[in-house]
Amino acid sequence: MAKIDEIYEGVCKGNRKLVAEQVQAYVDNDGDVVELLNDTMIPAMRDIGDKFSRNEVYVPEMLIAARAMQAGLDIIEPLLAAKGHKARARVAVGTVKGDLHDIGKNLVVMMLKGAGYEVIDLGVDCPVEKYEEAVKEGAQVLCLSALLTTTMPYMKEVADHFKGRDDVKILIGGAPVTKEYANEIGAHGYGSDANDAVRALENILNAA
Amino acid sequence: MAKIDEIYEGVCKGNRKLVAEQVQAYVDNDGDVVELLNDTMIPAMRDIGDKFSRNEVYVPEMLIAARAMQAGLDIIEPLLAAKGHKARARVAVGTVKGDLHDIGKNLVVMMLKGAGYEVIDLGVDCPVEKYEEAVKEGAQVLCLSALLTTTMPYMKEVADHFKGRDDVKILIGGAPVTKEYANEIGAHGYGSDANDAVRALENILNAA
Amino acid sequence: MSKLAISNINDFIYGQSPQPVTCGNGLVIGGGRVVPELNFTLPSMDINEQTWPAVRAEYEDMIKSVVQRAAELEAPDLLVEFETLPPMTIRPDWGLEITRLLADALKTAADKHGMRTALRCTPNDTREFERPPLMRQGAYWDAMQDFFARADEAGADLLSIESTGGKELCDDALVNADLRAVIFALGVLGCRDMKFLWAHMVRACEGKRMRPAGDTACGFANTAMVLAEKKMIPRVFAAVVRVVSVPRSLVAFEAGAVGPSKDCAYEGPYLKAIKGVPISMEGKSAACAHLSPVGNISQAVCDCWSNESVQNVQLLSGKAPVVSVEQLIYDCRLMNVASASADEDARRLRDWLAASDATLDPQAYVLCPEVVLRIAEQLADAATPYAQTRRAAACAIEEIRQGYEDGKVQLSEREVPWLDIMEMALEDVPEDENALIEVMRPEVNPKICDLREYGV
Amino acid sequence: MSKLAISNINDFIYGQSPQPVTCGNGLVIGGGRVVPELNFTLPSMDINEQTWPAVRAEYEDMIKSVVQRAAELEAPDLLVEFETLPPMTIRPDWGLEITRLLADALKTAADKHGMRTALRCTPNDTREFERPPLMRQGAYWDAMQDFFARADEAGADLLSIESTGGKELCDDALVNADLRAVIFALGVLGCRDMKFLWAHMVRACEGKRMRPAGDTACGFANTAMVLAEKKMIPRVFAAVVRVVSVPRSLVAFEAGAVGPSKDCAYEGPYLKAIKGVPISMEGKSAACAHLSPVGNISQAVCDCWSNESVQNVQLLSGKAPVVSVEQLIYDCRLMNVASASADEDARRLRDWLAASDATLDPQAYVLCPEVVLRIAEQLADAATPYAQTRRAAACAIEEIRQGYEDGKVQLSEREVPWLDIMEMALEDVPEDENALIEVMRPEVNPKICDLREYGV
Ligand SMILES: [Zn+2]
Ligand SMILES: [Zn+2]
Ligand SMILES: [Zn+2]
Repeated sequence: MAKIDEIYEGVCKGNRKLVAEQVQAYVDNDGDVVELLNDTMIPAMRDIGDKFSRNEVYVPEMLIAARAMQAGLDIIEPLLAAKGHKARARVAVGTVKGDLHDIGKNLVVMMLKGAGYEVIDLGVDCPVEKYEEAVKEGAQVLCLSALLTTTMPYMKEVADHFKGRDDVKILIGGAPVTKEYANEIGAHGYGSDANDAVRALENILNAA
Repeated sequence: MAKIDEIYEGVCKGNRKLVAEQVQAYVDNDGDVVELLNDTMIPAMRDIGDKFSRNEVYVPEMLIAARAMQAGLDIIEPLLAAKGHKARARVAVGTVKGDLHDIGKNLVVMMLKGAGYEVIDLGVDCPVEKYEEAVKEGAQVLCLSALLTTTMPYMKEVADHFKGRDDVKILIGGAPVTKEYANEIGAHGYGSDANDAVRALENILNAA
Repeated sequence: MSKLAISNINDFIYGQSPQPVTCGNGLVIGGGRVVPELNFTLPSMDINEQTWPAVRAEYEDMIKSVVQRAAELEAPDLLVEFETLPPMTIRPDWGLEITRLLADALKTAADKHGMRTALRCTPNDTREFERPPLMRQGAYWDAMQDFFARADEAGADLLSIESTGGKELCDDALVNADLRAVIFALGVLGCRDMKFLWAHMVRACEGKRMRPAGDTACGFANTAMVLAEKKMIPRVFAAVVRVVSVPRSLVAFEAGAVGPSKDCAYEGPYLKAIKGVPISMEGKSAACAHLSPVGNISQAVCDCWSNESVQNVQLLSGKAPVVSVEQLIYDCRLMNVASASADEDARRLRDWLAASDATLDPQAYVLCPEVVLRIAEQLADAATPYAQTRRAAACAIEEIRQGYEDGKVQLSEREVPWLDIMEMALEDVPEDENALIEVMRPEVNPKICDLREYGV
Repeated sequence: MSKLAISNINDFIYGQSPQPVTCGNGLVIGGGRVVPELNFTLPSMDINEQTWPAVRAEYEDMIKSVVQRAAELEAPDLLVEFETLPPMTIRPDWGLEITRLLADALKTAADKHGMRTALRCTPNDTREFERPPLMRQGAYWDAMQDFFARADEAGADLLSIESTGGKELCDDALVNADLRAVIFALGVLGCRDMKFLWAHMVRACEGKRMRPAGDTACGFANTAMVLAEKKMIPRVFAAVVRVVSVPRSLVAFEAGAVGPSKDCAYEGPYLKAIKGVPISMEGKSAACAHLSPVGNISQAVCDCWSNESVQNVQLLSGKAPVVSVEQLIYDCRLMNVASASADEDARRLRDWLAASDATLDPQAYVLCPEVVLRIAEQLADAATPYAQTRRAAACAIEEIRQGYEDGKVQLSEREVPWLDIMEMALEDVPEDENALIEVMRPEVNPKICDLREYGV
């Protein structure tokens, strides 16, 4: 018999082995994988994300949790697909052209995956064409990251490119980026850190 | 017999009494007042202005010179008018709306008068209407001054108001104002200090 | 016996004043530790009904980020100054709304981080917004009084102002380097207006939590300093104007102000020596607001250490107010570590700060602790603010001349003759205040200045 | 006998180094006086053919206004750093054109004002602009070499770089707080690339006026510091990374660099102790560029004092580079006044600067002069850069633990367990460098990092 509580705890504590074992047991027991995902695994990641926002855990701990979560996802994903379950949304994440910083971008990718989104990782140094491709692949929201004041203006170019297209929302973040800048360039959301990006994304999708 | 050299020196040294005496002697002797103005008095003021720009004299010394110059002008102005002599140009100077600083503005007025211009002093806290009035009174160039970053944007409003009107040129200056800002708002000139304003005005008029 | 509150150079130290002020959430000023005083202001933006939510949001952002950084750096003390912008003084509801917002945030910070915090509230002296200014009547003055009356309720812990009585004549006096006119503006008009204004401000604090803090001769002596930095007037002239401004700023304390004086009042050391009140000063860490020749020496005997003011603009590291608070906190750490080591060490650091600047500029030289004490002694002895003002000019000229002769302060060649020029000008300033008034009266343009507004 | 260049704490003082560097127009670094080092950069703007005249104009404006302010403040010394922007390294003609412009302006300043000036030129390490980076070949590296070769002719007095070898693995190692991976990135890859790169840079200076100055572990240890400031990783981890970066930065000096090290190399005090080279540091006066927990202690043994970098944006008082130069000059005045008074006084000020920050943060604590000397002694004894790196981690953990137990540095509750976590991680780092390489090799993603580019 699988222990739901142990899966939750296992994700929070980043116990990969435990999560894999218990998820397997749950699946073997014909448990509802959609329920497991939505009611246990995603809340566990949200829990750890909130702890990070409250300065109770560090990023490495969050990363370990994400890897434990992934170990569970690897098991249930084929079953979810078979059941026709869809991710909450498909989003693309990339650092903008001229900027090679990926620390922040990688964290956002990880947190969004942990929150149940399907994430396309566009990498760094992304020109507008790369974001356009992602949209063609079904991305509903584009998450733009920049660490340099010199590359930040490129966010505006991307935002301008997609202006007036209702099917594409823009979410931006990064050290020099501010909420005001997001408003100024007409982005639909702003995330002050990786966990905040999840919240901002939810707001965008709820508003849509 | 009037001594031209003494008039020049008298202006530079700010010797009001000497200038008045010698100018009167010159006039009594049927000297050419246009020549006196253009070849002696204005060059003397330019000399003192340049000395200020080279940090060789202080503003108080420049002000004393201007008052000495004025003592001479008081004598020759009626004669100049009778001869149909016209000032080099008519210009208006004012600190923009919301800004009550007049130190810089007063210096500009003084230097422009000393350089032979007819100056309309609009005072401080000038709305666009006041500049418009000055134009109706024949001002060809409007000199805008601002000391506050908060009032500087009003310069753009004035510049925008007169945009496309070939008969009006805008010259700006003041502590927070930069050459780049002048370019940005489409002003025709920028003066970094009171003496530089004279140079900038000459450039504008020569270009016109 | 000396009439000074501090007459021994050994007792003239930063962070310590004979009359410490306790305010806000347990913050003690002048009680042993130098306190960072942060001031911030809006980036370039309009203030009107439409933009008001954005204005509020800027202040919320500023106080939040500043408090957070101060907490991260474990600053034990934080004084925040809210200098209103004119629309917020003309319409007190606006200024007081921001006051409340900031006071609440500082209270929360005190509760959450154990930080000792306080809010200085500095409405503008909007009376100068018309010519001639109405100093004792009219809509501007009414709104100011309304602001004073309600500031305590809105959460202000200290009430200050940069008052402007006499400034309408002083600007011209400065560019003309006309010492007599400066003395008239500061020693006659300025002192009278201070007496009038501060009586009202002290009364507004009576029976309340809010304390009447202090004023500054910013519009006078700092204007002179800026003009000297731009090489428009001699540095020796600006140095003399600084000392000449002391009696005017003292009037607030005669009227009941308790300190700390305003940060931009570089005349502060004189106020501290004479009245024993704590003072706020600014220098190198206020370079964002104005350059100065007194970046270190201004620190020598400060009780609060301020950045003067900074707009909420983005720098490479973060918003400018956060940058300022970090710099102030580090400056204060150094001073407080030295004084915690020993009073002797505080004096050492004080003397190095003073020696850093004193020889290079007469404006720095007149802030030397020992020069301050010598001149202050003379001022404390004068019978009236006017007599003090006149004496301040004489003492300053004399001290600078002596310092120059002794090689303690350098003067450029073209500065030196101005000592004689000022001395001669001073000979034309009568001992009798009324005599000066009658000399000046016909020279005053009634469109610029209405002497009746000063009771003259 | 100690292998350190400075082994006695009494000789470990700001402004003085055993191997002073004379450069540029008579500027001496480490010869007794701390020198302000100013860095400035463009406001947000594109760099291309069209904007090039505007780019030039910005640099002309910056150098002119900075030199003017330094002259007004009678600064005896001024070091300017020109850190190129990537387009100016990729196209060396551009970067060298600005180098010439700045060098000429500094020469003029020296002639006109008798100021001792020099120009540090810091091209970017553009090799990191692709993944995996090509460290020893390709267009980026070719352009860098071209830049090095022509920088002297263009007027550069000092050649520096913020090199990035190993950074492509270190970023991930940092966010995972993976000490073993950090040691691999810095101690194996970083050290090897430094040896390769600095051989080229030293050769580019041979027989020329230009001196090879130094490097910085900015991309590693400062990234860790920023992550710790954002509370993303533990401060104790960032503190250990700082010390772990020392052997890597030392390699430049083994290869012939003479100093001053780069301003953002907070590992500088270690470099100074071990090799006796002068160092540049930055702290509170670089808050415009980044916040830090080492605002004062970074000053303690500096030879140049820098603002890191500031954009040419307008502040209330003037352009930001002018504000920075003013702050640096005042900071330097204070240090130099104290040391001119007596070596004993320089040590006093040094100790107050250190005591200001040391107890509050482990990253500050590992910069304490006495801690630096203790750890440096251990490092100087190790046989290879790798052995030094491994030992650096062990020493740093041990020193922080001891300091914490002795109450010399405070750690928050959630920091403490990380000392054990790091110690355990270190047990998995083999003594033999090749053993670590073989452990790490399968974990390296060849799309991110090509080990052959490091000769591994
Ligand atoms: Zn002020
Ligand atoms: Zn760096
Ligand atoms: Zn740098």
